[in-house]
Amino acid sequence: MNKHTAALATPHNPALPGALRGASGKEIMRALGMLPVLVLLCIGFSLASENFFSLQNLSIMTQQASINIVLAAGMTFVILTAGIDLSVGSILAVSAVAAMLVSNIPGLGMLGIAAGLGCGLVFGLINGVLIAFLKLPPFIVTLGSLTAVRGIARLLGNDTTVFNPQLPFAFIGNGEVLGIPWLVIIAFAVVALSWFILRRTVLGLNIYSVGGNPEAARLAGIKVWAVLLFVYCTSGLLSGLGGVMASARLYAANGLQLGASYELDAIAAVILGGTSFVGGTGSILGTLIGALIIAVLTNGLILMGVSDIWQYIVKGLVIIGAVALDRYRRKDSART
Amino acid sequence: MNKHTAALATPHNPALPGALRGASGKEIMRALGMLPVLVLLCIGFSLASENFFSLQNLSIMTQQASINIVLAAGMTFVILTAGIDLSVGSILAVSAVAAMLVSNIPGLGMLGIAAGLGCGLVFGLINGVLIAFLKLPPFIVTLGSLTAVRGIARLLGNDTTVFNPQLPFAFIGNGEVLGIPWLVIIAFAVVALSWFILRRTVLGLNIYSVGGNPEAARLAGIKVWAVLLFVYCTSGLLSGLGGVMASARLYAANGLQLGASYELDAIAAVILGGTSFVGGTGSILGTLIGALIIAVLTNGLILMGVSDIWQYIVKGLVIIGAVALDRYRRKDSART
Amino acid sequence: MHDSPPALLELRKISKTFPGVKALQDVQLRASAGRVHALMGENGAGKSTLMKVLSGAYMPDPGAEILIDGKAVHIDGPLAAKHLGVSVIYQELSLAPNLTAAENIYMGRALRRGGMVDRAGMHAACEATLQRLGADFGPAVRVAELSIAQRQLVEIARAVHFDCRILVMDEPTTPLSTHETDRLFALIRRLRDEGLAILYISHRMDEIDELADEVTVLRDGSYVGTLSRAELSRDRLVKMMVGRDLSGFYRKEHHGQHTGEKALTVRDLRDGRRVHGCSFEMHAGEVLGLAGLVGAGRTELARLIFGADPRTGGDVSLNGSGAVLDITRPIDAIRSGILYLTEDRKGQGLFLDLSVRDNINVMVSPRDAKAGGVMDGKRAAQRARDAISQLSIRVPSARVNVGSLSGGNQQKVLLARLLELAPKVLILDEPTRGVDIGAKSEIYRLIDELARRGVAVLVISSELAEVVGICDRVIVMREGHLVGEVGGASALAITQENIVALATGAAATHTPVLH
Amino acid sequence: QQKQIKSVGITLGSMGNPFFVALAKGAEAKVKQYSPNAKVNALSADYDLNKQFSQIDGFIASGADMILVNAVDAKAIEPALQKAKKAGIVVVGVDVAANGADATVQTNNVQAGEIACQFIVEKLGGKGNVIIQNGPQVSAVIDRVNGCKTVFKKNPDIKVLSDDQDAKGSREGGLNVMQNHLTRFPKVDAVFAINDPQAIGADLAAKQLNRKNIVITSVDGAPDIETALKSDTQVQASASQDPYMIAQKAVEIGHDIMNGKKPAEPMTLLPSTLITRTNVKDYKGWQSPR
Ligand SMILES: Nc1ncnc2c1ncn2[C@@H]1O[C@H](COP(=O)(O)OP(=O)(O)OP(=O)(O)O)[C@@H](O)[C@H]1O
Ligand SMILES: Nc1ncnc2c1ncn2[C@@H]1O[C@H](COP(=O)(O)OP(=O)(O)OP(=O)(O)O)[C@@H](O)[C@H]1O
Ligand SMILES: O[C@@H]1[C@H](O)[C@H](O)OC[C@H]1O
Ligand SMILES: [Mg+2]
Ligand SMILES: [Mg+2]
Repeated sequence: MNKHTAALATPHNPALPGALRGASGKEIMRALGMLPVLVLLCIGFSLASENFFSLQNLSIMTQQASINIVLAAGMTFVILTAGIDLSVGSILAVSAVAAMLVSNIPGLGMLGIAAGLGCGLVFGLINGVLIAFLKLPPFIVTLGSLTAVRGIARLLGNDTTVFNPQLPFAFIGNGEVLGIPWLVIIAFAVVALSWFILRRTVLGLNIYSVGGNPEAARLAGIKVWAVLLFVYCTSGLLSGLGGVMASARLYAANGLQLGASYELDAIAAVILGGTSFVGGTGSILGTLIGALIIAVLTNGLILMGVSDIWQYIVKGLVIIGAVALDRYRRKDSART
Repeated sequence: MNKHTAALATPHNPALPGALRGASGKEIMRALGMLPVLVLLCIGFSLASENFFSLQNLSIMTQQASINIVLAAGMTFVILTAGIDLSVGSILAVSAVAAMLVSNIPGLGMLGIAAGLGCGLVFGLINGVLIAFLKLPPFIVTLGSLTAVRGIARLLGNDTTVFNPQLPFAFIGNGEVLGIPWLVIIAFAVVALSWFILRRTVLGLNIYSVGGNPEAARLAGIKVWAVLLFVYCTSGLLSGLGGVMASARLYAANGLQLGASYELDAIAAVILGGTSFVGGTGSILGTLIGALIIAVLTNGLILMGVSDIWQYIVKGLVIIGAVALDRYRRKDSART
Repeated sequence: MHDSPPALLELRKISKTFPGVKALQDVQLRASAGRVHALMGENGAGKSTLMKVLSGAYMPDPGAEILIDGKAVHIDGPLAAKHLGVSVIYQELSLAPNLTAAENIYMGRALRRGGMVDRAGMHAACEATLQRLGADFGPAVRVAELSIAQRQLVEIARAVHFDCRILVMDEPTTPLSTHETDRLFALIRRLRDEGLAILYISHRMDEIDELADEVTVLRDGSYVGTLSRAELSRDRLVKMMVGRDLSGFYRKEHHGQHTGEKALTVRDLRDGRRVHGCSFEMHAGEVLGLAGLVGAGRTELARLIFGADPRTGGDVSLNGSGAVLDITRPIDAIRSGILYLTEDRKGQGLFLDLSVRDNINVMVSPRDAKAGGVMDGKRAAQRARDAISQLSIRVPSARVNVGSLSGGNQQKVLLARLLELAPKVLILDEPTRGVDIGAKSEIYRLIDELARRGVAVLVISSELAEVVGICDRVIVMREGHLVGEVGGASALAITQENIVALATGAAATHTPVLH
Repeated sequence: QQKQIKSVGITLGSMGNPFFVALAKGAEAKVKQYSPNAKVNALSADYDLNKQFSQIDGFIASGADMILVNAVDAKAIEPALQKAKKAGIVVVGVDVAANGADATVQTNNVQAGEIACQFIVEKLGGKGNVIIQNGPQVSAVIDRVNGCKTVFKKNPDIKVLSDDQDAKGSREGGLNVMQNHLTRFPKVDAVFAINDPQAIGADLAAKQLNRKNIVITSVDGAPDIETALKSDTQVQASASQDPYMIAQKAVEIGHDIMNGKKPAEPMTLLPSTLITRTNVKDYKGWQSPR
């Protein structure tokens, strides 16, 4: 019975390199699925503009991508459990304001970082509690906090721009280590850590289990509520980190504007990267590639001097084109 | 067998009025589920401000709600099939610009309405084709068009505000019939028509079927692609109508600003109204109530002179509170 | 119950109330080590609910007593049950399709090394268990890529991989064919002999005959009684479950009445993957069986005929007129009068959130519609009422959601939907899967009735007794090929042995049915 | 040998506002006058500081030699401008102040606010309920509101009902905020809107609610306010600006700085005149050729 099925299942194939074990074949396929698009975009832009591959531009581009990468990493956790977090932009704003306010306290300036992170964590926790314990739908909960937290951010900042030209942690937004901007280092560290949690720890396995079949996970004794709490806290914490990064970059934070509609870019990165809204499938590497595609696109178009208007149009079309390409490509390789 | 079940199942209760036939019991429960919240809000605000129940205020409130009701009606169709349409705001903008441009052609001014509607339909059709035939994920497709269509709207309007002080169809935005604003009449007509389609036609049944179980729908001989095409076209068309309404209200249209982030309010209305993201369950009446809750909340808070900031905070909390209440209330009545 | 050994497990005064439904009322049960204790009852009797109370998935109403080894225990969650040695294979498969077999087996208790998941360790450990169960796949395969039968094995592996003293199996054979069922039974006997207490739920009488040491019967959420093996008789069981006698279980009254008029001819149908050139024909008024092991490709063949999957070759014609039908989508088949009942009623058949009325009417509604596609509400209600009374569907009203019905009644709703269209050819894929004995007998009556009205009925079933009991002729599939025929004009009589021989390839008769 | 302009980046509050469109056009025309092959890239920051930072980063990367910035936040923009200057780019603020810019060209916004509100005081005879319809908190808007407030303060019988609602600088925002104000306040005699789109929105709201005799004034002198001043609306006056001129001046000063000629004053203030229903026919407007 079904011998052919068994034979076809790639993960069982001994020919696969050892490095790929653990991650299933299909998933890697998906994660790397968008890589060609990214490469294509890079080639295209470097032909169109000699500046594209300049060190300076690469550094600017990755810096600009970094905040979205961090938010999208958190979003990956959430979407893997079939949830969504619309509040990341607002949490980013409130955390940035908190970080700025604390940074202005003489002598305690560096605590601004902790304030930003803590603030993000708290709001993530609130989302998590509402979703995990009160079992409210994630979309509504985080839509509610998108709105409410935005108000809190303005309230906290007294509805003006809070700034600090002598920001003690300005290095995060502007400094470099061996020529690599701190923002980029942080973003990649977040990706690496997320990858580790998702692929190497029991918690990660539980996240995939809950996303794949929450009822089965519950019956297997997994504390589904704990997993949900964790993912929303993570998303909140990383939004807080995003807030610290944004404020460090700007030396300022504004509760009204900062982070507005960032959730869309973060979600787009996750979905472009092949993580499914249904939950249970996807990977953080895919998200990284998704976020880079968005960043390259934005940067490249500006670099080419494409007008704002055409940037919108091209960006929209490329997003659609990328998934279409991916769908087409996958059609003639694997089933589903 | 199951005698106890039979005795308890509400829909069998002969006391239910005949008017509710056709809709299943659970659905009505859900649709009306938020009605108490709406009533509560109204009572609260009328106690807090004597102006709340003035005719003038009711007219303002419903006018302000009207565009969101129209968009949310389209969104209901889409979400019933387990899809999503993020592009409604952008389509609204491009349609408004188109309507304005055509309205400026001497002698052909009234054709502006047709231009707006047609424009909306075309972009809805494009979304629909990508989703129904290329089988791309609705979130990404409409995220792409959210972006691209926004660019097209700006392009079309030459990136400025197109205006027409002598707008031939200005009555839509400003006129009244027997004291009822046209905007409100249109919104209610859209709701009534949507209700009829969803509850009384074969197409409506097919929409629920595709949303509930797409594979079963296909095997039952339903043209799933046609249903998907229809819902995205409807959403596009209604966004176009929204564009006509918005431009008639403003005597002007601006491709960049108009309709920005309207999708969130529309989605919130649908979800507050009890339609599920999973597809297949929900109702247009629920959506109407959801949209009214949002409108009452916004209007009431302004009326009470609550500051902008606190409006955000309260609005967010009420949205969460409403679903929490609903969840709690339903817990001890029916099984999920 | 006099000769039963001391109880390993005792349940007393178990009640469970869901909002609006009293699913269990003061139920009791005693199971012993080294015994198979069967649990029977009609759809919705409360069997699964009782087992979910035992497994910690549901909390019983206050007052319940659970004793293991005579000691009162408190089961407040799935984990607590596991620690007490209770393992459950649920009726609805509960696996995460995105994970590997090993990850599923270890779900909730993953092996760790140095704080990290030890995937290699889990795979190695599962390899042995899977082999012991005779699985033909490895631990690293993603469950999404396994067939239903293979997934079932993963579930079983999950239950037996860890120390367990009480093993609950809720309708485990539903997705299995005879061959696999036999293997499962061998396994169950082995586990029993190793000293496990096995609680076994099934609607199939022959399985109970074969396995059970004692049987507890539930009806409408209440305890009816327990029979020991010695007291077991089919009639007695049926009476306990249904509360009345069932006579004339299998029906073949239509038999021999068909005119020989050809209804459907299938020629060299293939999909390039799992169906390799199948040809056969059916006659009006004939009940034709399609047998084979799970994975033989029966469902795939049916879906090809119906246009649900793309074909790479072959054709289908109606009425023997020779005119080839152009079927590329289900709607084409439906228009020609060929209808298909899916084997996966929840996944591919029903709209669980829609009412019984809508589910019954969804396919005829375009035909009934008034101008402009407006539904004919009166007619729809009438159709639903008629179907409910003709098929004895037990529902409080046509307006309740199908999702709230028991399995057997759901199956009848699905059948009713197809019958509204007055089919010429009806393909029924596992029509009685998970259906209780009363409902089964009604479905058989219905098939018989259809055949008498001249419908050509193709029955795909893994329950051989059923195939033998109701079919005029049976064709058998193996690994994508039609390998033989029993009954009808064939030399072989319709017996379970003959069918199994063909299905497993034990018989060397590679006689193609038609070319 | 003069240094040639090769590439200019412009980042503006919102392209939704005709004011900025005129400003962009003026800049482009002037740049082309200096060097016809220069690239001009005008972007909308949508009043989002982070977006504006990214746009400036982008200009730096693409090798711009001049940036015109309409700062979303006068003070907070500084680090970004420092970065640009470090890259050797000349930065000129337009329409609003910008810390760190080499020079700024803007309307005298305090004065604009003053004359628009003085007009209200005169129309009302020094007595009545007024609303200040606020906008995005950029320096130009803050200045106007301050100018307006000083005038109202001098008249004790003028009662300011509200001054803290952000109508987002747009027609739609003006309409919504005005509708809300009119619902809340049964008697409103005048409205000062911080720019023309908001004023037109406010007028539409009054019309939709059938409220008469409200004096509406604003700042800009945009083409649509000209129409409004000539037709049956409640808009009575607008303090003019000249975006085209602002941009031309800014490019000119930027070009001078590139060539080592610093302006005497870093801040260039262009005066504003009040356009009313009586003098509108003589107003040259933004679109007249120059
Ligand atoms: N989660 C639930 N909420 C409400 N009612 C439920 C729930 N689960 C089961 N029921 C009801 O409890 C009764 C018993 O159901 P159960 O699933 O235990 O039946 P069963 O004997 O296993 O039937 P089958 O043979 O069809 O599997 C049924 O009436 C069912 O509708
Ligand atoms: N390529 C495949 N890989 C994995 N599983 C598959 C594949 N194709 C089909 N299956 C699944 O394997 C199961 C058995 O296959 P199939 O349906 O062909 O057998 P069958 O003879 O109809 O058996 P039954 O009807 O008893 O399940 C089906 O549930 C089907 O969904
Ligand atoms: O000066 C600008 C102008 O008035 C515009 O209309 O709004 C924004 C202001 O910065
Ligand atoms: Mg059961
Ligand atoms: Mg099958």
